[in-house]
Amino acid sequence: MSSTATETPSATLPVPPGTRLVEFRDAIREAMSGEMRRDKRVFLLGEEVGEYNGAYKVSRGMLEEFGPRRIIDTPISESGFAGLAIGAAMAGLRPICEFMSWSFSLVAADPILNNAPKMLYMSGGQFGCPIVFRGNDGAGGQLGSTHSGCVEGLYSNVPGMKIAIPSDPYDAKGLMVTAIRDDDPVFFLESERMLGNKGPVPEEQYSIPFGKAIVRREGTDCTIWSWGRPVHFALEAAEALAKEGISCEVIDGRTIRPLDTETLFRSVRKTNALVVVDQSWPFASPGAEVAAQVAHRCFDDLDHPPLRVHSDDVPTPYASNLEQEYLPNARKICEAVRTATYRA
Amino acid sequence: MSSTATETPSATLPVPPGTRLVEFRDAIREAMSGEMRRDKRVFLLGEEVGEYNGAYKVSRGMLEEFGPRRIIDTPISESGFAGLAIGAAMAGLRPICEFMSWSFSLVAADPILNNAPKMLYMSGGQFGCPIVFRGNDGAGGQLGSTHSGCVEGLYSNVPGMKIAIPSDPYDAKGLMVTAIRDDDPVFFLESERMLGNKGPVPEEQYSIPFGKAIVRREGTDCTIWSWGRPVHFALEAAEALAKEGISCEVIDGRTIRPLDTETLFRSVRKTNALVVVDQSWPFASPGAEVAAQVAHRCFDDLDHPPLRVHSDDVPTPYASNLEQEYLPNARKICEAVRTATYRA
Amino acid sequence: MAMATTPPPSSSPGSNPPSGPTAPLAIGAPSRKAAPLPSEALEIPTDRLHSWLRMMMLIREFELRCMQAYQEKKIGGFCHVYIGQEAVAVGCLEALRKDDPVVTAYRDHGHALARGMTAKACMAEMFGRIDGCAKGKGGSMHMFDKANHLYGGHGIVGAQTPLAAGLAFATKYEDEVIAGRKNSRVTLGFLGDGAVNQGAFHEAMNLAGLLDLPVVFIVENNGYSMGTAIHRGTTMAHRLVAKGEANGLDCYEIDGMDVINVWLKMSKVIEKARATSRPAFVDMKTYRYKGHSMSDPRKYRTREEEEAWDSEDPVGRLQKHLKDRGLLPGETLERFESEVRAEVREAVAFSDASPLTPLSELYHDVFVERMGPYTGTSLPNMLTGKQGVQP
Amino acid sequence: MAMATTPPPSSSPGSNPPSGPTAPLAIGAPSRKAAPLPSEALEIPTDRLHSWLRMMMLIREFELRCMQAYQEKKIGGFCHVYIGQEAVAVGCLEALRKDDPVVTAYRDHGHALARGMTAKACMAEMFGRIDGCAKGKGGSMHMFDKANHLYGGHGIVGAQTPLAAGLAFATKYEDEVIAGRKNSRVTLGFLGDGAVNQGAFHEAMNLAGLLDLPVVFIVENNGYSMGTAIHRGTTMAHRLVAKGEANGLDCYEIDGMDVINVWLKMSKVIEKARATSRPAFVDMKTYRYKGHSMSDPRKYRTREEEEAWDSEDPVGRLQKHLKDRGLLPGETLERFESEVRAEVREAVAFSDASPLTPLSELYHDVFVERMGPYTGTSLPNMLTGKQGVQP
Ligand SMILES: Cc1ncc(C[n+]2csc(CCOP(=O)(O)OP(=O)(O)O)c2C)c(N)n1
Ligand SMILES: Cc1ncc(C[n+]2csc(CCOP(=O)(O)OP(=O)(O)O)c2C)c(N)n1
Ligand SMILES: [Mg+2]
Ligand SMILES: [Mg+2]
Repeated sequence: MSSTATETPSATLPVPPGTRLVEFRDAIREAMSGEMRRDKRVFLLGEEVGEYNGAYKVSRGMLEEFGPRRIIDTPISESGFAGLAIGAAMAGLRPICEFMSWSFSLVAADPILNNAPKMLYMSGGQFGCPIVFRGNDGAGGQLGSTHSGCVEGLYSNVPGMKIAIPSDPYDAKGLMVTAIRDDDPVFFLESERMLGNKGPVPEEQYSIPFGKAIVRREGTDCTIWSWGRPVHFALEAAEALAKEGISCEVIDGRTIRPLDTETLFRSVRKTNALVVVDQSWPFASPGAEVAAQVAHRCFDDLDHPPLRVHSDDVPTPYASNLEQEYLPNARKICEAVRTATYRA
Repeated sequence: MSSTATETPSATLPVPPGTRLVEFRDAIREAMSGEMRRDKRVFLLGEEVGEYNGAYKVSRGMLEEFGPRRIIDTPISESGFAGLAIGAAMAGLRPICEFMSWSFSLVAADPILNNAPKMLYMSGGQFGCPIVFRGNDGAGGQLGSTHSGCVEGLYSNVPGMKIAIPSDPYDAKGLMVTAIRDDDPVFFLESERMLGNKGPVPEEQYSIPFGKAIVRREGTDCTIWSWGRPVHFALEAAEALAKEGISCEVIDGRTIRPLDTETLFRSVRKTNALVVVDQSWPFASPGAEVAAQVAHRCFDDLDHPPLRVHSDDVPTPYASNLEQEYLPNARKICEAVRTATYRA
Repeated sequence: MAMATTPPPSSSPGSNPPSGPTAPLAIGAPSRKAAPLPSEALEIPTDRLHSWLRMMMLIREFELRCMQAYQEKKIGGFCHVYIGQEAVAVGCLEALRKDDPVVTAYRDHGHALARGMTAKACMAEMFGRIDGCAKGKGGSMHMFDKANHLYGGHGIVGAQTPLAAGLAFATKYEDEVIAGRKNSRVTLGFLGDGAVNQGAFHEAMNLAGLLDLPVVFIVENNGYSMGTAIHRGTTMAHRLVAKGEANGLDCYEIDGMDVINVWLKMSKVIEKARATSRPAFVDMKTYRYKGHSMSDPRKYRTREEEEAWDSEDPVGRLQKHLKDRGLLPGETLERFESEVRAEVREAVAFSDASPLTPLSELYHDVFVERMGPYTGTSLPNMLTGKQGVQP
Repeated sequence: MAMATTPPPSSSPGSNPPSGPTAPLAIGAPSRKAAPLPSEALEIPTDRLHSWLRMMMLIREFELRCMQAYQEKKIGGFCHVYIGQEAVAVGCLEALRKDDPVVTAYRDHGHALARGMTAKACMAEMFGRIDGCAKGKGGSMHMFDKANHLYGGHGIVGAQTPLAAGLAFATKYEDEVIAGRKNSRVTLGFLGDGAVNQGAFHEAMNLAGLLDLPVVFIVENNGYSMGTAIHRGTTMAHRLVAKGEANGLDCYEIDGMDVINVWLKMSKVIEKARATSRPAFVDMKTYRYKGHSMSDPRKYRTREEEEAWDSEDPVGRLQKHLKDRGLLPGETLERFESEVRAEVREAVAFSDASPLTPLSELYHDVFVERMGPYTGTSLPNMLTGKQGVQP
């Protein structure tokens, strides 16, 4: 069963009574468990995913249901177990490889960037890598400089893989189902900050196509493009800006690669202004890519150049006040939108 | 001794007779050896840098001059020896850490990205990392998918370090001197394809400041911004375009971080058009950053949106014809400039 | 044409059962038989033993207050306390000279305090205040103290081990290559048992072996990495020294619950490394009494196991040792208790009162050359690398 | 309170001299004493021995022509020939079943041919032609052959070792979890001695040990990684099996210059791994007769050393063995010689004639779902992930 963008309940719509509400973490698990029931080739490996039920409890109960042959606790050897998962994928299995945090995937950068996404190409089409790498991405929990990476800023430069980054439980489930069924490597970015968020999620398995953005709020004055957690900051900003008489169209890209430029350009051609909100560092980021592409393809439609809101271009600080200021937030988005719409 | 941009002999200027011509690889070595003579804290480590004289002969003769305590052959343990070098830098030494190829630095991504550039910050200013990581970067020698990475596409997203990428022997020496004297981590990207190039290089040590681009060719119709090896493709294109009556201003950024936006914006405000030539993959690349920043800051000066020429968005192929087509080249640059100047 | 067959011990160590339900695999009770301390123990001056006891009590009290402050949300992020392992940091660092470099993992408060950081600087760091050792920018996992030669506190498992090799390389290089005298310093690199599974550690050991680096890798083997009992994540868990032997290192197993034992043994290990400039590997047996971090219900081990380790409490053991020898009068112990309580209470009060780290700090310490003040804009104002310049 | 001291052997292995000039450190002459082959050797059918000899001769001839083609610039990039190591690939792969997975490093032509890839497909790959095993997109370092269960040819040193563990995981999983029968396949993971220094390999061994994976790691110990003699880059180089023992693997040292010996020993190693589903580590002693790649003058070793190894030539040794037993009449040898010469000559002619890989291939095989034809523009036309769509 597949769902189109328009069927998706938007984060801002009121939830009808009796709707099944599910936590973000549980939505991910429903997708994984559902696929594991359907396809024995699917298995989950990573640190503490089994007996401990997952560092963030995403895989809670899965060991019990699927046993230790399919829910595999690994040692702290990201390079080793990511490589193991890639080998298994080459041989036809469909691993879900959890990084407790994507920040830790840096020790596995070689297998996940220089190996999995190139395998099909350098083998001349012989060996694909149907694998999902997933885990917590991004800052916000005061985890400090080494644990707060937004790897999309680094990794999205690499061809040969796809990057999904859901902003709500519904998308988390639907995109994860798509990720697991996809024949290519998928990087699936979760935000630990959102794992407790609840939202309507159908019980059955459904898939959301990659490369199809969703309009979270319609508007006419400025397009705000985002992915993942900052979509909520964008909606918060749009709400505030509405009171000032600025109408924002908030779009959730859902995947970074592929990038839904069709929806992006269509919206910008309507609003004539763009603010892109990207939680990664600014330099050479997905946000820069969106701004550059819009500048290129919508040049004559723009009343103001595309603006970008990012995390600040510094390592992530620990102190809460610094970290909150470091992150993209509604205040910064409002400032950017006012500038973009000449209401500053 | 320090040299300003205007003193620098341009790649296109005729070389006066009697000029000291030096190979790119030797220019790098002169910088390293000169600094090692001046400062005993400087040492070189990496695979095959000593007895083998370097895989690409950059360090030829250095073992003989400095001995095995300062020219250190390491095992194939990039993560280990990069981390070792970082520890040594924290303790006050000034390591030059060679990656035989930057592609191999992926196995050391954690120390070089998640550790060195953040050390100063997360120690609250106590421990800096005066370290130079250097090696061969980029494709062109038919080395295939895993050995042809342009790491600037990935790494430039990260704050806390600087990236230098020389295009000729003169800059190679001057930028390397600056890199070694810099108190922060510097990523120094060499192109194996250019190591045999000769150019005028003064015998004495001189330094070229980071963040100062150099105009390689003046022009009025379109700015071509590039770094490293593709600067030569840009000059080749400019030469060809001149015959068509299109006058290009070719600028060599010299460093990617810091980015000399002053020179960049000044040129674009004059030419009203920009083509950025970046050897990395397109998505979320330094080229995207330049295009996005120019679109933002020079919006009203632009007659055409910034265009980008990159390596194609696919893994690097082995076959020579595919690889040549994959890379940015003069033909692609000419096409982009013609489009940007409405002569297509 | 020799065929050296080395079959693993019949119950292959650490190999998971190929199928079936996973029974909780506990690391079990402490295997140590209480061996009598050697006579050298009696030669340690009483005030020295007292200072160790006081330091261990300080760490214990500090960590208990950390847990409380974490509940009160004064401390954020991840917070890993050192309770149960105090004898390791204290015994090891007491065996070290002041200018010997030290580097450790994220469970680092004990090392910081034992190395000389004040409880105030350590606590204020976790409170995210300007008076923290890293101005509140590092947090619990990143305790750095240049004056005391503490090179962090590192959050990525295993990442500090190549740094340890590098620190040893640097001190040796400084002495032998720059100053032209014999190497004089030894580096201690602490890591958890879980970090043994990171490839970087094996690379670090190999490098240390090849380059004759005076570094001692101390595996604080508390039997668990998060919820993973060591034999579930590490082969040869019953003889961890095999990992060091595979790199030709000097290898030792040391009971890390007895500070006197740790100090005696580590003094020899360290002085041997200093004299020979050869690396060493220590399997330091210890136990973490609390959860991995603040959110760990410890379901992966039994209450019986935890209780069996209670009697090993390093603080209690030293107290008993001193009492048995008549060296700890009731009033001395009480004084220590009230002193450390006061010291930690003051550290908390100090941290409460210390100003929040100002937002201007957000943009400092990115480069040694400062990047200019925080400009209050979200636009990428750092990208030019110039002093606060906005194009 | 045991203190297990394991001092390294007095001349600490692999540790560089702390100072002074570096004398060329050679790995020395082969240490093997020509031990008589066991009687089992006599039971191997002659046609089997002949087929091994022919395959080794084919590889030798193939590699010589590669070197020539490289000089003629028909082959580009890096090219690493297998001359001297033929007995390893042939002996190991002959001991394997057809559906057992194999993965190796970049010195992979020998493995590809021994595994059943045609000389044509292998040579055309290096010529960058559409008829290459990977359509000319992989090159010398990336020989893949799905039909023959060859999972590459991998360029990053050590990176193939976790893949090997993964392949073993997959076959076992397929058998035991999906099909519900006992594991039936064994994976061979080849690596160079230099790859032993990559952390990833230690992680792979540990994982294989923990998960009981039927994988045999074969270290093709040719004594050098590029110009680095093994003891300059690897601790415990005199007893490399220590690296495997540290992970509880079954460990073996095997003379890799004698194909009969390799086959006999490896048959047992592989069948044990198949039966027990336990990983193994093999220190396979061999020698690389040529330079590391095409541009290596081999200054790091002496002519005497090279000559001492000449007599070990695996091709010559098998020929001598057969001749001694009267099993290799002159005309048979001549036939083999002319056959392999013809086969390789044809491979070259075939590759010369094979069309250059068309530019349209540039955009294929990026994703399983094709991304549409090459559009001839340099603009980022792939970024939308759609079928050749240009917005
Ligand atoms: C590379 C990496 N992977 C995973 C983590 C998450 N993590 C933090 S601590 C830890 C357990 C480490 O256990 P151990 O090394 O035994 O130290 P202990 O907590 O017992 O002191 C894990 C998995 C990390 N910080 N870094
Ligand atoms: C991670 C990494 N670092 C460095 C290299 C460059 N390199 C290619 S082969 C090689 C030597 C490997 O030696 P060994 O493993 O003994 O294999 P052999 O060449 O002897 O077959 C090196 C350093 C690489 N390919 N990958
Ligand atoms: Mg532990
Ligand atoms: Mg070798």
